[in-house]
Amino acid sequence: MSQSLIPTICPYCGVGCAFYIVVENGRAVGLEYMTDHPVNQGSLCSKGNAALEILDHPERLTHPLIKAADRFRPASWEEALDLIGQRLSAIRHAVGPDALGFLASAKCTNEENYLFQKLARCLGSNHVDHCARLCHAPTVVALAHSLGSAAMTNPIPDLAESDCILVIGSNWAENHSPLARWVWRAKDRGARVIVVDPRLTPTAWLADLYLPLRPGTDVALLNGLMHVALTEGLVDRDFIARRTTGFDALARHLMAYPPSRVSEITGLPPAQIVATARAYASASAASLVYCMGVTQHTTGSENVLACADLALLCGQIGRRGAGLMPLRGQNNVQGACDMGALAQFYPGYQPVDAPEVRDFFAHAWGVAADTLSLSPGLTVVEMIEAAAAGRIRALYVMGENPVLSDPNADRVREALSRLDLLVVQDIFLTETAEMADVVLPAAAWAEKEGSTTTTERRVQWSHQAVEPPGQARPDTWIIGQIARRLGLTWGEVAPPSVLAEINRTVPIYGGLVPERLMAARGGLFWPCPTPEHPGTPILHMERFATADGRARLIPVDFRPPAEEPEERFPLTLTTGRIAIHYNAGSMTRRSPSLVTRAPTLCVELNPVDAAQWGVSDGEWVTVSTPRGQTQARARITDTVEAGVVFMPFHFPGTNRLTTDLLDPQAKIPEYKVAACQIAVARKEDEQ
Amino acid sequence: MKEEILQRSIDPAAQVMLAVAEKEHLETAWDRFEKQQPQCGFGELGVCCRHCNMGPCRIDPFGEGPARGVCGATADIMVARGLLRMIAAGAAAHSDHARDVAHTLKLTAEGKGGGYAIKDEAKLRRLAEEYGIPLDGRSTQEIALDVAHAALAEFGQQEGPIRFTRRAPARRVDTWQKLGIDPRGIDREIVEIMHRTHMGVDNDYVNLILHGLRASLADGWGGSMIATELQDVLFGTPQPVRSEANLGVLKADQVNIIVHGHEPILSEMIVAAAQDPELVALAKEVGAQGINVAGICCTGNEVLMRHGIPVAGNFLQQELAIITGAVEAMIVDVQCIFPALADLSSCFHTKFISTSPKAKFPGATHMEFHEETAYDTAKAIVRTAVENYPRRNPARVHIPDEKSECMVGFSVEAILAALGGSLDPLLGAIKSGAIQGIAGVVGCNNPKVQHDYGHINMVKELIRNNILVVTTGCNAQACAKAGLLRPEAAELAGDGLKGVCQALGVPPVLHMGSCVDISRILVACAAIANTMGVDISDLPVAGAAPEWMSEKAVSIGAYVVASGIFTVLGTVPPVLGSSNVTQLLTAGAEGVVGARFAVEPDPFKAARLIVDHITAKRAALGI
Amino acid sequence: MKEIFVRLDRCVGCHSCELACAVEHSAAKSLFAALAEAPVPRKRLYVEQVLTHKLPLLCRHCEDAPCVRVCRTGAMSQDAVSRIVTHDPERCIGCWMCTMVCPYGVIGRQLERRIAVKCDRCPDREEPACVTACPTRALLYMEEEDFSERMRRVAAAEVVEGYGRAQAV
Amino acid sequence: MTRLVYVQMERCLDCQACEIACQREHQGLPNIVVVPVEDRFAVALMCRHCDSAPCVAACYAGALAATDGMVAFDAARCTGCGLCLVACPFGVIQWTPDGRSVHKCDLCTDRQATGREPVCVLTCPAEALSYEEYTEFTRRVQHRAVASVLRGQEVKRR
Repeated sequence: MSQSLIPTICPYCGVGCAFYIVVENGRAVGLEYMTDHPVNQGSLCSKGNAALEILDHPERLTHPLIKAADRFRPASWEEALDLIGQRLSAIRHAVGPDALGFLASAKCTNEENYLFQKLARCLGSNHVDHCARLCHAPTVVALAHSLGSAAMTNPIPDLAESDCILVIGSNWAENHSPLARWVWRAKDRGARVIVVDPRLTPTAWLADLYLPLRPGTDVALLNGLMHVALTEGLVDRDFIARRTTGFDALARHLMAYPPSRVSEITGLPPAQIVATARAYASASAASLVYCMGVTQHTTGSENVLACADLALLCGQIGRRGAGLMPLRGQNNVQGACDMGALAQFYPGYQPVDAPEVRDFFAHAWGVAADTLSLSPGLTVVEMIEAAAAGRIRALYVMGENPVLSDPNADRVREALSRLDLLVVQDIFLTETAEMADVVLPAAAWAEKEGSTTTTERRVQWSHQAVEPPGQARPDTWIIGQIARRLGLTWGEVAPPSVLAEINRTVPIYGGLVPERLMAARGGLFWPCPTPEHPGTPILHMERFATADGRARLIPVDFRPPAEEPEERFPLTLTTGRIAIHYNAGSMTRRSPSLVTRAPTLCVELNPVDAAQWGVSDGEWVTVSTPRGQTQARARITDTVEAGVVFMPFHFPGTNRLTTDLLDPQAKIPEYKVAACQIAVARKEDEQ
Repeated sequence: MKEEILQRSIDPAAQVMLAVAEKEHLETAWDRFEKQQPQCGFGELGVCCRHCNMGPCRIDPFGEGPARGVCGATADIMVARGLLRMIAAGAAAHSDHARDVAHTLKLTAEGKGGGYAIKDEAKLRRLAEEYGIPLDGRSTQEIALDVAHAALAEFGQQEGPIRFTRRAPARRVDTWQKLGIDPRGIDREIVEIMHRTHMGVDNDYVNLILHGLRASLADGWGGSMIATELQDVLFGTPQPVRSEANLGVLKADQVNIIVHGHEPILSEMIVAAAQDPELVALAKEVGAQGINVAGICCTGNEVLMRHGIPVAGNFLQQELAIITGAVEAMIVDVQCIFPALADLSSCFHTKFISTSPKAKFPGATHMEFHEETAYDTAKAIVRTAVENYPRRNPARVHIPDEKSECMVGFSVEAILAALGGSLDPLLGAIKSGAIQGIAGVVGCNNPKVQHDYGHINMVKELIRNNILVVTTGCNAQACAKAGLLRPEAAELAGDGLKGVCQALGVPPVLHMGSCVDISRILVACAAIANTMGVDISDLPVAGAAPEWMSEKAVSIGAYVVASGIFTVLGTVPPVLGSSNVTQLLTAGAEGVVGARFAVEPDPFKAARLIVDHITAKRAALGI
Repeated sequence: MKEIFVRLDRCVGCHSCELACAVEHSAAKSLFAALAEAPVPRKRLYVEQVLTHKLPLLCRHCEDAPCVRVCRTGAMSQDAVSRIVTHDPERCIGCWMCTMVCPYGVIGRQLERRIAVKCDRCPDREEPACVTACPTRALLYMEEEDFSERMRRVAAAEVVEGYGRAQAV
Repeated sequence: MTRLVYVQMERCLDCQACEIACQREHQGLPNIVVVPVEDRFAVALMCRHCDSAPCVAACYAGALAATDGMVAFDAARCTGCGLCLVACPFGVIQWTPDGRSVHKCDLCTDRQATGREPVCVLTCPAEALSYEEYTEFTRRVQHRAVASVLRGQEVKRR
């Protein structure tokens, strides 16, 4: 019985932890830690430890399913693929390419996403988007505007070099756990950690200073911090002069945000605002870590701009230990964005509405230029709306679960039900797949190979360890088969050859050639334009990625959240993740060791609110918003302020409550703020 | 006055002066010793190494911390290397002293010695014979020159043997040769210690310790013995003479000059110059009744032994002498001189005069002394002292009354003479049991031990047990002050020893000289062993250093043990950090060189160890 | 109540306090004799160095001490009057909880067993052995008020000096 | 000297990775438990392998034995009496699901045989757990203490 250790990259979050799968007789029999990996150094969070539980899971999809009379029947690949080919062609010819929608996946590899968007675009549709829209679209929009490049500027281990770590709207202790070691190492050296979050999360446990701001008031706080830094002379005048434009306008603008006013808006004592500003601005190297607490707002783009302004104003960017660090969620959300699985971008963030870009890709893909659309496509939420309105007639979903992950879930269900064709390609029969006309069984991460890009722009190769179950197939194969049936002649679509094409069409990936990437333990950082280039761990060291090399300081004003508590919905609902589960939960809710630790949806509420609504701990309650209602178990805790309730979004239900109001620039919904009410559930409502 | 001040010494004169020092806030070695408390345990245990600049390295003696230095040196290596460097320094001190004596003999033979003469021609001839230098028809000068050259050659010599090592019994020499520790040249062995203890050379503690013994033998049977023998040639072989000891020898109405240090080359001339009529007249002129020279430390022993010049005290009394306020000049040469004397003498009118180009002291008046102009320089120094007399402040003069009579000067030759020219009476007394054995009690003072307490009590205990004590150095001066060097002290001895002493009219404690003169003890032991046809290690003899402090004492201890003599130390050498080295020195050595060290701070218990040892040796000899 | 204060700028890293501590906690209370004892006497304070700074770390006898709080067997206890935290080896089961919560890492172990050993402030001495042993007087054993007063005097002197300099300018 | 799993309690962020890793390594039975306290703190508890272990004293069947610096459990000898559960001061000896025997931390003995560390230590993202000698652990704590004291001192000097 020979065992082999196959290196792999964790399929969960964007940290990109590596480990080994112990393979015996073609089966994954165990997990071993990779202690020499530069980021996780062997460590894994709870989910990573349970990752193998989904490989041999009994609920895995093992053959294509076709729905007939509201029931699925197994089908052969030929039948399913032919059906999809025919239906897509028919809709395309009948209604036009704009009737086709494509949801790519941040869980899939770079090669898969590249092929997927290539399929959409070659069919003439730019309606290709994915869940990045729901997490870091504001980062993509705002940082591209401000810094010229929308990604985390420094590697995660750089945190250990910081003297001050300002965390805004990130609960990395639960969601990106391996950061903990790097933050602790900084703390061991004496760094100050400041955590800004309406909830006292485990991340806040290690904070030297914890700022429980009111949900949705981030811009006010950030402006206030800049105000203090500016008035106390803590800004980096030299950096501002050499590396930025727009200082004067920003400085004038900031005068409107003295700590006293910011205190009123945020509910934070002025002294905390001043202390935070001083600690961040005067540190010899400070990092600003943010996540969806910043982005998932109708003001998400403004929040991100304010973060960038603060970092620029204090010169805390472009050095070791000084970085702007948006933590990406999914294991390949960065890569899916890089690969152009975004409505407005071709691979490498090249705009779809630029004719020369269109021509380049038409040439590269061997299609006529006028096949490719010049108008930016619809984003995730917009596609759902378009489906509801009948403008999108067919939706091809690869590894996403919009029924759970998109806001206002009841409307999503309704919209999907109106489609002429819903194709879902996944590893489990998700809530979305259940609504599909055709379900295609995909290979899980360890059953295929390909590259993924971590939150820190680290591109890593993941090797195939085992064969997919039953007739499940790698996504590249499936996409290639569909493309063939739609008349596209792509030739071989194996991951290495797709990566080779990416090398040619995506400049920042130019040097990440397959042989090099497969051999590079710990991967390589993009931009990496040539095979000789060492990669770029830290961005913006000499110049920013803007045309003139300078960063833009852009003033932003505080706007209150779109939905504020009112009489009928007196509480503020905010959502997020917990340590045990991952996003829509299609994997973690099927992982026995995880789901037994957190089997049901909970709602956290403050004892004051619990008393007011007569809720006791562990009791089932109904949470409702203007959009819908759901049941959850009450968890009474003072880690949320009175007036705020928190729900994780891993279970069906939560996103029935959230609002689909969007940030106008980034089109991200405001998951983090909704007005709600709670009531003890009536017996008959209990689940 | 604080009781603890009195506890510093058992010497009443010292106690008086300590009281004065306390009253006048004058700092002494005891005060500084207190300020050093607690002393570094790593140093005490010998587990601190500064031999290279990767360090300093220390080993945690309790095993919790580091067990090795940066280079990997263990406690065994550190302790052995440290001990060897102490031996090197001690052997170097004695031998460099000897080199100067040989050089003086050479200058004298060449007629360049400014005032020196050959006082013991018979000894010169005996030495010349030993060196194989022809005597027939040659002048004293010619012979002296050859002897001087032969002696000087032994320092830089690369191949052995060192001549006087062959005075040892053949079995002893055989042992040394078998162990590979028969010394080859005096300087060579010292240099080799420095080499071997350099970082990364010899790291086998046994190999290191063996070489330490070799270097120490080059001292005891080389450097020290050459110094003793040639000093006898130049200044006369000591013969019994009576004198006085302790601070009471200073005179209130005379110019008091103290000679302090270790070499007789200077002090001989000072003694002569002090009798120069011109200077005596000058003394009278300045209002003094005369010029009084007294000694401290071994230079004091040298002039005491040869001229009966009184001794003002031992090592720890050097500061107390100045505090009497009655010392016009403290004249020093080399070794055991406190640099503190400069500051202290500046509190008085006392001139602190350094003389050796090798030993300068900040704050001292330096009047450099060279053999070629010895007498003239000595006169100038004495003149300085005399001229200083009027500056004495009589109100600050506190000369204790205490002084004791003593009979000193028991060179081997003198002892033989006292025995009627043969060792037989002594051997007879030993065989009969009247004298149980012989103990050489030597060494320094050390403020870790109550001043003279270790010396006096051990010696008294030994003679009470019928063990004849031979003494040198600071122990000899302690015994002198305590009256143990008087023939009448025989009363304190056991009946057997008392009888022998009374029959011969000698004290039970025989003063054999300065610390280089421990070589006389070696010669005596060798002679006894040869007479009895046994090895030195078979003899009922022992060594002791109850209050030792200097590196010279480490070298002495090493050569005494390497010569086969059981030795008891009264203060703990810095070796306990290595149980292996400790074990080797206190037990293992017995099987190698036939003798070992013991450490026992309590003089009574230490004396018991010696008595037991001697009893055992007697039993082994069947006597 | 007297406390052991550390003057942070004074430690030269000689480890004398450590040796003195081990010796004080030996049966013989003498360095030379202690070496041969079994169990080997253990020190209870630790000279550590970070960058160029050397510092003796010893039990601060914290009020509401974490080590006492976590001890499940009552081996670790704080005297109600003196506030000294002491450890009873008879009750110690060697679970190391105290070690893991001590903010200073100064709960040691007896080598032969997994039993904690810690500073007991030298109950047999007027002044703790480490304080006596320190050649640079980096360790001081005094009343808190006295130490503070001492610090105040230094601070006052600095203020006066600074004022003088300001006047000179 | 033997190594032991040390826990720096302030570092634990309640991610439960150690529980799941341990569970996977021990056929579904986790021997380490992360206990959250007041939603502000969490403590990873596992067998402390006590020197004078109460469980060993309580076990009349000889199933628990203190050897080589650890408390080893021999399931074959266990009678399932449960006295060790009662004796354990930390509640880290647990019933097996069938209630017939107990399970407890074995310091991943099988892994150690091939030179691999216990899984809880390897997996902990926050480096709250470490498997090391006593002196290594305290030395690190001491170094951090010195560093923090010196930082205070430097602030004072500034």
